[in-house]
Amino acid sequence: MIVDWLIQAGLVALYLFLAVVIGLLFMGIARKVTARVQNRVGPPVYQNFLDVGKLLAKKTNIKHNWIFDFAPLFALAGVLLALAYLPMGGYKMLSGEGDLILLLYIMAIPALGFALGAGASANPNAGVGVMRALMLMLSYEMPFLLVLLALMIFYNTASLSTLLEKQMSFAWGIVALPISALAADLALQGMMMEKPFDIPIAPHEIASGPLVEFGGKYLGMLMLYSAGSIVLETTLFVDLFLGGGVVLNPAHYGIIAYVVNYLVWFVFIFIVWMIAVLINAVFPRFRIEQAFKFYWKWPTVIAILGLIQAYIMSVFMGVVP
Amino acid sequence: MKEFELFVGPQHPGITGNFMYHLWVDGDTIVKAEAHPGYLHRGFEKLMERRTWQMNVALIPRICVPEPDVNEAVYAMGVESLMDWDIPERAKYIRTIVLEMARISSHLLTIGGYAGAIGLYTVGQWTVGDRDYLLDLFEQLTGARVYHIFIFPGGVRWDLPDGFLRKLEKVLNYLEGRLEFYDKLLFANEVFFRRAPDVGVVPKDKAIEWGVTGPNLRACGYDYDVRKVDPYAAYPDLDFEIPHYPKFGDFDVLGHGCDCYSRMIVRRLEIEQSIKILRQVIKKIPEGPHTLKLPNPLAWKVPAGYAYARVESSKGEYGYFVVSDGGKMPYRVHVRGPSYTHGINVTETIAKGLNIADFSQTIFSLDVCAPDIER
Amino acid sequence: MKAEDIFKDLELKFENLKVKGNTLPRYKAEVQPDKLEEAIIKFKSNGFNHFVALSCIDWIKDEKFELVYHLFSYEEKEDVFLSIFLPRNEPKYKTLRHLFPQIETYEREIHEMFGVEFEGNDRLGEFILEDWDNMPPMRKDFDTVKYGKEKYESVPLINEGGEKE
Amino acid sequence: MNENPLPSVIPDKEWKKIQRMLSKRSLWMIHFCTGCGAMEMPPVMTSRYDMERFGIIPMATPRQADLMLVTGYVATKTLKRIVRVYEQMQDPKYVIAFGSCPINGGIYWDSYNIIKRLDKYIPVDLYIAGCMPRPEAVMDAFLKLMKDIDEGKANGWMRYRKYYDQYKRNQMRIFKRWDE
Repeated sequence: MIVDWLIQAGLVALYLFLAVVIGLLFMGIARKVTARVQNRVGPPVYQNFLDVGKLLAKKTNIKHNWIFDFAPLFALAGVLLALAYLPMGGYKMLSGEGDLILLLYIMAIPALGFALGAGASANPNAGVGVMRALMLMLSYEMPFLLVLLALMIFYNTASLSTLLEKQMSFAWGIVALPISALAADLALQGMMMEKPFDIPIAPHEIASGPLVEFGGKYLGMLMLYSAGSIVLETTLFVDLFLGGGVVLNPAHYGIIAYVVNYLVWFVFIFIVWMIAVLINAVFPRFRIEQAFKFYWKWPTVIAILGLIQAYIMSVFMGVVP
Repeated sequence: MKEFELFVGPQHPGITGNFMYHLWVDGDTIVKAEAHPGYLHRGFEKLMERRTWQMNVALIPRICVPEPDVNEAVYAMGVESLMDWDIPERAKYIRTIVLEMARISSHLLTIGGYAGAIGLYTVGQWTVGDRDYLLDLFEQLTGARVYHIFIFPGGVRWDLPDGFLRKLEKVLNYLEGRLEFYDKLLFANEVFFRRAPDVGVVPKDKAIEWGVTGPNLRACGYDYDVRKVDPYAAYPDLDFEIPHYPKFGDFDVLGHGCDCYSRMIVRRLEIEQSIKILRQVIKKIPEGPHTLKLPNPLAWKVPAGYAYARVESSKGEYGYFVVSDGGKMPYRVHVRGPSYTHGINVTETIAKGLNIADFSQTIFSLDVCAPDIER
Repeated sequence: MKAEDIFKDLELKFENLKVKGNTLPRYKAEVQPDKLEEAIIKFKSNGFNHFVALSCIDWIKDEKFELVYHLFSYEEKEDVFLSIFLPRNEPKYKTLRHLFPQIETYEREIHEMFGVEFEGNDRLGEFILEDWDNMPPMRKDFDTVKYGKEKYESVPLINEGGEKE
Repeated sequence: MNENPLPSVIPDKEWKKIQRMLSKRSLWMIHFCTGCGAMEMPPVMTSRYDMERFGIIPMATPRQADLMLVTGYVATKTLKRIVRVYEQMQDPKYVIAFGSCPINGGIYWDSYNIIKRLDKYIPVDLYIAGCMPRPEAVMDAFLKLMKDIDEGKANGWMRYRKYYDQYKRNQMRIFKRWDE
């Protein structure tokens, strides 16, 4: 019993650790790819590991208040918790009925922690940045909620693990509900704060916004947080629309299935990330109210169309996965 | 809601150089802006009074760092006016080459900086990388990348090196090809269309009165250009157009002029015109001496009097008011930089009511060059 | 309206400045300080609506400051320089910033660099310099080398206890 | 006289070496254009010379930066901001003075508004001579600084702590007021 529990705990720790490592690697790859787009050589792909190491080794000579000290930990812990709810390559750490809805709330925790710390620093740039970040969250959640609704209606479940199973047995979300997938990808760009939606951290406007007062160890922790959230957000898309990368059923193939699924999942999140990075490289950024208008217009319309499609397919055409 | 204060600069990515704006912000809207120059003040006008007429040639390029050559040209023209010198034709053409190359390189830098201000770093990387080809040409011509000290009262320092014009032609062809890439990425970008038009508007009827010059004035719909209005160097012999709102050729006319969009499109079109000018110069450049026979440099005395010379820099009208009392050193030189009005008065006025997200792109599109404000 | 005609109307004597390089004519005239505002308004209403610059010259031998107001007309394509002389021991003039807004900035600079007082301009004060503790630096009797030596070169090096410099 | 001057090379524990190895490979530069040398920074940052190859990227705020480039002459008004930015940076931090002007005033040797020697006011780890230094010289300086960090020679931030009162005294001879 205890051994099982320990193995379980070890696996969870391993998966979370790997997620953060993959996130840092992805950040490095993004820098390299962006550099190639910009006619440059770019840093080595492991650059971000060095950066995090350096930041964590730096001395800290800032002192604001305990909320400020606490915020990076809060953000990092929040993102790890959210990651634990997401199946990575079909491996479920925490799960339960209705965790799709729960996840939405958990995903807000790190952002809130981040906002709390930035607000505690009392820097006006950070304040503006936090305001923008919350506004942006409000914008992309509208289409995203509609997409989730479409999925829940079509697959008739609010549990992520059931969703994965049904996607494996029936069809992946991107095949069944392509319109919703498009809307979700648009929302994902804002969720990851890539251009044209990197409004909260715009360096030319508000000197990197909420990050403005964070330095040294704080920034190192926040970098780990953003590495985790890259994996979190890409995995969310992969889990919802690409079957979580599950190609082999673990019930039949056992450990091999986990390894293969993990690799497939890795390839999928890499593709989703690369799409975001390439869009990021060739777009300027919106103003916040333009982003808001954009999200409540096009992605919302697309998401509603996707919802109608899901409704027609499941209710009138009787397609039941 | 209570107002808060925001400091843009001197340490801030959204500022062109070492300069500061103090903003009072209500929500997202700027209610008051105040410019604080002086971080780059070196006392040029004082230092020039302590140096001989010739020594100053080495000092003045440092007044405007992104485009130093206009300083040399305008100073040389001021001294020539007082000395009553007619410079040789070939020198005029060589000056034109230098000035137009400087204009292209400065515009490339501005376009890159502007693209960075709205978040498109790729264009900045490309333009600044391509600008280096021009700097290489400058290096071949003058021996330096940034401060060339090449245009001299009486002509230019030396003649064109062998093969320079051929190389220039090559670089021009390359740049012309690259312009398409900038067009695709920035000037045809949907987000740019949404962000730039009708932002940072200088009222058209006030523009001249406020002292707006150069591309910023042309973006308001006037076709005034010192190269046409008060021609100098070889410009009277050359055929070129003055791009201005709303004559944007292949580009869409969005907004109502005088805004960030028009200013950037005007700059983009001016690069094309500069390439055209340089091609004509390559064909037309006459043979002959590159400089007058200069008097003994130790005993240069400039007759007493006042003179004003102006050229069109990439930022606007650049002028020197030169006063001599007949001595070996200038009695007084007053530099009229275009950014002096753009950076302080115009920005302070048009910033009111601007969104803070648009402040940076406004000052980048006005092409405020901090060192020529405070000198 | 051509500048020559305006000068005639205002009964001002003018001289032509020498021009090489550029081509447009430049006229310079000396105006009585109390007549200047009227003259600028006259020029402004006749097309000279581009205020180019305001320069100050310190004629230390004559004990005078010369202020040169420089106007340009895009229609007539002529430059006009109107200059006034102020006594050097008590340089005082009224502000003209209501005519052209950028005059305000020039006045602030001239106030700081030459010590000329402009009545009515409430933004005079610290502008380009900071913590300045001497006479206005652009005056001819200000010795920049001496000031630099006294202020900057007298600052001692950091004594790190090791080898002496 | 100080009894025990700082040794030029600090003997260290193993983890310090790791820290130095990391910090030399990831120098984040503060985005602060202090003088005309800032003109050669865009070429260094962009596609031709590309300093990101060495992990050097410009950062928007002093809190996040390790490296300050004082690019060119320093006017008295800028010096105050440089000191403030420098004090906001987190240890360990490094300063490169760029061009002739921070060494001895350069072409502005007789100006009334230029402080002539920068290292009287803040510690400088490395000077690049020239007006202006070419981008190659800047890249070379970066590599030299990395070597110095690796060998523990770039300890300007320690000197600033140790001789803080002297630095402060010199700074206050230039500034009339600090709290503004």
